[in-house]
Amino acid sequence: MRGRQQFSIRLLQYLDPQGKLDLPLPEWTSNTILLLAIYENMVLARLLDQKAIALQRTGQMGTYPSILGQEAISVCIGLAMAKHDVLVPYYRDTPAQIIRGISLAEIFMYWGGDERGGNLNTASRDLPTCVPIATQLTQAAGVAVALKIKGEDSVVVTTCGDGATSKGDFMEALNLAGVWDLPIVFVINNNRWAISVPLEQQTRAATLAQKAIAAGIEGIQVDGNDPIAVYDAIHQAIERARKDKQPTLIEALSYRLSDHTTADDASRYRDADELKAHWQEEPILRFQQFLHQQGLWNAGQEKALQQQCLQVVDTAVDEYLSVDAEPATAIIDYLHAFLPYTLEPQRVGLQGKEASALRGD
Amino acid sequence: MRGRQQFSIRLLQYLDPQGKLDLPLPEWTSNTILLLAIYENMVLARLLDQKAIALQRTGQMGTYPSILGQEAISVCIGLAMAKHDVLVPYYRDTPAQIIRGISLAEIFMYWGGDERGGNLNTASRDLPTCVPIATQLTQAAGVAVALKIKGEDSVVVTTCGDGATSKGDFMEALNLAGVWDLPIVFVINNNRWAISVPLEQQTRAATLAQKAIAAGIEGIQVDGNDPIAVYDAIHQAIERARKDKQPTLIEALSYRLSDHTTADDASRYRDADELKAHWQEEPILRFQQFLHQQGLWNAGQEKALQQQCLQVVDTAVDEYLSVDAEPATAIIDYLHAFLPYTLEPQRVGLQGKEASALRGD
Amino acid sequence: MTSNLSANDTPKVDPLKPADSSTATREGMTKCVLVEAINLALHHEMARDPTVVILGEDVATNGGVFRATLDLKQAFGSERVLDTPLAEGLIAGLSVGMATQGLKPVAEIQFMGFMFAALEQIICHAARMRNRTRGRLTCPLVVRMPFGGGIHAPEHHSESTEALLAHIPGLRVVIPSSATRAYGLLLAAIRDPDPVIFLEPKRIYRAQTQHICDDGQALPLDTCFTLREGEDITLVSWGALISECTQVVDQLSAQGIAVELIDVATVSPIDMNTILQSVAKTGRCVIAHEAPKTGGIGGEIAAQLAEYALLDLEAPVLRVGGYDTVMPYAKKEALYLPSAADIKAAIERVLAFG
Amino acid sequence: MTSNLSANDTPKVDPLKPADSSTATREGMTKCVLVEAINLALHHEMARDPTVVILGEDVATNGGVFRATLDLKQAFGSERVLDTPLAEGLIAGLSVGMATQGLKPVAEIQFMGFMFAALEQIICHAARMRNRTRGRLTCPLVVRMPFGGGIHAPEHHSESTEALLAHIPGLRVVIPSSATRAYGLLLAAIRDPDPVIFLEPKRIYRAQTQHICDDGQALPLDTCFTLREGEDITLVSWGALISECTQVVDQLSAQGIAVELIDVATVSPIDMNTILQSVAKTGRCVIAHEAPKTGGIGGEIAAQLAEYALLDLEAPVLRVGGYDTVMPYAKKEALYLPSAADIKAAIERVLAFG
Ligand SMILES: Cc1ncc(C[n+]2csc(CCOP(=O)(O)OP(=O)(O)O)c2C)c(N)n1
Ligand SMILES: Cc1ncc(C[n+]2csc(CCOP(=O)(O)OP(=O)(O)O)c2C)c(N)n1
Ligand SMILES: [Mg+2]
Ligand SMILES: [Mg+2]
Repeated sequence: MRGRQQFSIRLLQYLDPQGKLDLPLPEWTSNTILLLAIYENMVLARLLDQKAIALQRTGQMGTYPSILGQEAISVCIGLAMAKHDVLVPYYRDTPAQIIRGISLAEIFMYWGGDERGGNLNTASRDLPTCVPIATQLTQAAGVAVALKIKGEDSVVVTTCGDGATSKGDFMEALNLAGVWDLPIVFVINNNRWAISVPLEQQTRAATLAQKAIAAGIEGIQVDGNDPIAVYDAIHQAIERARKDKQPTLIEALSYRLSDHTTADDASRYRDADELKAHWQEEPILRFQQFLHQQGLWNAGQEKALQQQCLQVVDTAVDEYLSVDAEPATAIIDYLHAFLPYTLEPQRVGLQGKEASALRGD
Repeated sequence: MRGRQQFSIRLLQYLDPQGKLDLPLPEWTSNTILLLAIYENMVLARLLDQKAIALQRTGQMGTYPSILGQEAISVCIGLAMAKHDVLVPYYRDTPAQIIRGISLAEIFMYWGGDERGGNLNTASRDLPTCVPIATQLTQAAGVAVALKIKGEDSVVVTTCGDGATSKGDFMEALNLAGVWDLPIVFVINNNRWAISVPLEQQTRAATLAQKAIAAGIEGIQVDGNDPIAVYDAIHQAIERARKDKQPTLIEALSYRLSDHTTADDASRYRDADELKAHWQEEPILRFQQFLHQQGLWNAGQEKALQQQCLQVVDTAVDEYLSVDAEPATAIIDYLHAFLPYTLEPQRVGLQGKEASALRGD
Repeated sequence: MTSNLSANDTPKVDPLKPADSSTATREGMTKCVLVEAINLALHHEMARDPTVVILGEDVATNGGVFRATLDLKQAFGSERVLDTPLAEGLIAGLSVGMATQGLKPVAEIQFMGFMFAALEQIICHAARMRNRTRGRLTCPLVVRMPFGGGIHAPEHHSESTEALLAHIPGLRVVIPSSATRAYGLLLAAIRDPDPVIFLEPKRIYRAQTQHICDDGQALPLDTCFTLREGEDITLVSWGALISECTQVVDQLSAQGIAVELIDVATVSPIDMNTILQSVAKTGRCVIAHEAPKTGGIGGEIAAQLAEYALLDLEAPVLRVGGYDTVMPYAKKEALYLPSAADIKAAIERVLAFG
Repeated sequence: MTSNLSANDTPKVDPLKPADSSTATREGMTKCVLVEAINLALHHEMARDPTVVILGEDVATNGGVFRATLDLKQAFGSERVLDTPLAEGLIAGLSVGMATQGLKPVAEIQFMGFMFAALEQIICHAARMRNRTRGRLTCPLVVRMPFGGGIHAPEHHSESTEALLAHIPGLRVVIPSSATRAYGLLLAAIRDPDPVIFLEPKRIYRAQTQHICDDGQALPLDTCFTLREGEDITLVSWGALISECTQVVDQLSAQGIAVELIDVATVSPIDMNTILQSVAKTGRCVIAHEAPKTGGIGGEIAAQLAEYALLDLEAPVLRVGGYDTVMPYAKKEALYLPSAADIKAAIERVLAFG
């Protein structure tokens, strides 16, 4: 009864910050449609992001969390998942949600303070955006349990931020995924900040991926601004989950180039030089350079894409801004399948209040 | 930006199950008084345990959690700590509490359903027994923060069971201890069961010590039935905490030879052979054999010790059984430093109820 | 005058909630105490509905520390009866996730005193999933928890904090007070398409045997049960205290005082119509619960009386509750818990008024 | 008739709680909005008492997402102003541990909607440590949380769940409704030797400027503040709604109706004497709060009126509360929150009664 257990965590990167290859490309990259889809979705995500911020600044949208600089992670999740898989997102997963069929207008509605933005009826059984940090992770484990019990070959992909890894639920979910052999992929969007708290104040662990060791599951770090590495890792983890019913923790290293949300001012706590340095590593330019180098992209395509995306976004904005208000009774109507009779008088009272609903707008 | 992080966890054992030496003895073992103190306290703990169960079986005590077979861990904690250190125990730490000056009668009172058993006024600032699993661990971190802020060179020792490592608080406390460089030692009493749930259903991690890796702190496994290994590891961890303000996680491998508590019947879920096998590894006989081999112990000493311990326990039982009932108003008197005036009528009502207090006895 | 309802104390069924037309056939009567009735209901529903899944600490191999889930693992396998790691937040989060995907998790929190780590999931997610997704995803889960004092258990094992849950929109909170009602209400809770907290008065887990017909008939939720009819005063309670209340009603009945005894049963939402109708008749009301009096559910009921029945009230509404202090340990718990004498004294004070 | 209290709305001080005899000298008046008054009190108390320590998410470098802890790190160093990792249960557990060792932690939970993970520590430990150790260890901590709706924030940022905390024996729950009271009550909360939950109505964080004398004078806890005296009806409220209530009182005053406006301030324990005395005078009462009406603290107050003031009541006690549903998102929050018109309508109904 003596000895020593060994563990290790590796870091995966294919493209360096200039879009140059560090490693030979994995086989799946011969699918150029996929490569272009990654790029196009990142561009769409960024334009959507800019628009959401503009809407917020002009009073047409609520507090909004930008994903500037972290597009690769969520885009690759969206593209690597099968339609019948289940996404359990956090609040910086708009790109994946769009790929999974959720309309941009719904996303605007959610952040615009309209519950119908959480209906996501095109997303059949994906969970909605989750605000209370880390609480989505044990739910995701529950989804995975359900898929397993039902004998499906679907898997769950769930995400969280670096700050979320400090909250107990994170570890509870990871631990369960290990001991119950769940078909689930956990992706940490490590953007190095949790509002004003930098990663160094969140944990002393050298990597967040090593938290997997505590649960006895596989953990890996990837360069989260390198779409090849991100897609590769997620794709493999999804395959492991599907075939071997084994969980994986992926730490995707990225950086929050924006403020935490539109309600935040990062210049209060964050060094301008640090921000500047990280602009050199952001995924969209990097991937554009790579595609150029591979002869898969040119300026004309870029221009067309930008125009197309802008149009998609503008159409969504129109839809968002012109949608009819929900009736006042909606605040009660979805509480239960069967309204308790005790709530009927309140519902009746609301019908009269229809007009004053506008007070808050 | 590539590479691989390496981690390892080692297991420490000096005495094999027959009390034979596996490794050369560490230097501190030349302190024979300490060696004998370890033994004597283990024997006292076991006799106390037997008595508590007997009291419960005869209706003179409430539900009680036995520590049968796990005495080495808590005894070594008690002996390795300095008086001015702070113990934040869980409910199987009676032996450490006794060493730290808490009277046996108080311990009986606590499990007998009398709040005065949590007063522990001899324990100055140790925290009381903690029932909600794992909640003591973040409190222990808070105690360590306080010691650090106050500039003391005291350290905190806190404990939990193997089941407790699945609860989020466990990881939250570990993570904080790492990132804030706290003078704290976490000891897991891994008795392989959490009521009816065996360790294999609690986690897939090969060791519980490796949970330290998730927090970026030092973790080590020890044979928890080998008092030399346990004391050695705790002693060193306390020194690290004191000198370097560095936390350690110690997983002490032991076995719950008893039912979970007097309210439990382990034969419902646990194999008799497994239990039998673990009786071969229990710490008291093992250590007795070691002391014999070292020429430090003989049958006469054993007999005297048994008698002395029995007497201590019996005296405590007498004290426990003869203590006056607390006045009825005590259920309100310790709620606040200053009783809100709204509670005064309730307090007055209680004075009248003095007699009926006996109803529940 | 006091009159008993029918033997198995089934109330008039709420027209809003027609009795479930289960396909199970009548299988004769079973003698059950309350906790066995819960076990019977779980067996029934797991057999009837393959989406029902049990999870919690010690629920599978051990059958639950109170044996509420006895033999379910043997009957339905370890895929549908799951011993979880020790983490209440996890149990609740898993249940939410499972419920959104078409399963019906019935989770056990071993004691109500350990529910706090589960509240974030229950309050922020279970209670909101239907509303948040405008009906796309739902959370048909049940969280069972033994609660209340009186079994001489250690710290944290004896609290009654139902008022915390009852204040949360989107949750139903149900408390049976007999084996029969435990069986029927638990079936209803599992079949309800929304989250239901099912609080089990462990003090009376084995107090009384009833004959139960395991026919899968659910009792209605959102409905008070009038256990005794009477014209002189209304006594409102729930859970284990119904035993003391029944004693008191019997004692007073012998003295010619007719107490109408109402078991609230679903403490959220509360069927106030039944209570208001009763008070309209009796003009007097006492409410009894184990939880600390201040901020307890008794306050909500009394407040609604003050709002909707002021002119009916011939006397102040008295509440008999626990003291506003931490639940004492075993030696003093009887002192803390409202007794039959306390309830009787309150009734007598109210009757003597004016 | 309506009469104002003194300009800085300090009430008659409760004799049970003599004003704190701080050694700080008068330093002139500072113009403050509510959140600045909180910041001022924190600065004052950290300077006065070296055992006060601030902890929470984003409280140090960033000064809190609402700037309540602005510049404290600069003034008192990073050992006494601590940015914690992201875990509310941890923040609460740390605070309990620190408090038992002679520190006075003032923890911030960023929004009340994220308090649930902290409840296990607050309810099972903070509220019980003194009782559990029969006075040996104590828990003099403060947990500050912004709460309530009206700032168009995302989901989970606008709830009012004070009733959950108010039902827990051993906790004090305090809610200021002006800058002056925020300053004085926060000082009192920090100086209190027991745990205090301090809920900050964020909708009025910057609503109104008051002149505050930073003299370290605490206001009494466990005491209602009578903000307007009047004989016709008693209006009871707390937190941000006090603004709407004040508007209504002024409107009605112009119509010759004298409303007595009571700010409960400490919602647990509630100073019912002040409320009962007022209702004894006015015979009528309306209670207004943002939380869902059912199971809210308004129910407890109304219940006590039904118990102790039944004969004084000339009309039913009406409660104006939020709907019994999940707090809606920004677009509908104004619909959810009680408005001045709602409060006025309730008062008019009560006045019209009988
Ligand atoms: C339980 C909980 N606590 C606090 C918050 C407030 N809050 C929102 S985002 C955030 C930081 C999250 O950081 P991280 O997990 O790194 O994600 P990021 O926003 O950086 O993507 C905090 C503290 C919350 N939403 N939920
Ligand atoms: C939060 C919480 N959940 C559940 C329980 C009930 N309970 C008491 S002990 C126990 C098992 C603990 O197992 P472990 O941590 O291994 O400690 P051991 O008792 O084996 O020493 C459980 C589930 C509790 N006390 N607290
Ligand atoms: Mg982050
Ligand atoms: Mg164990």
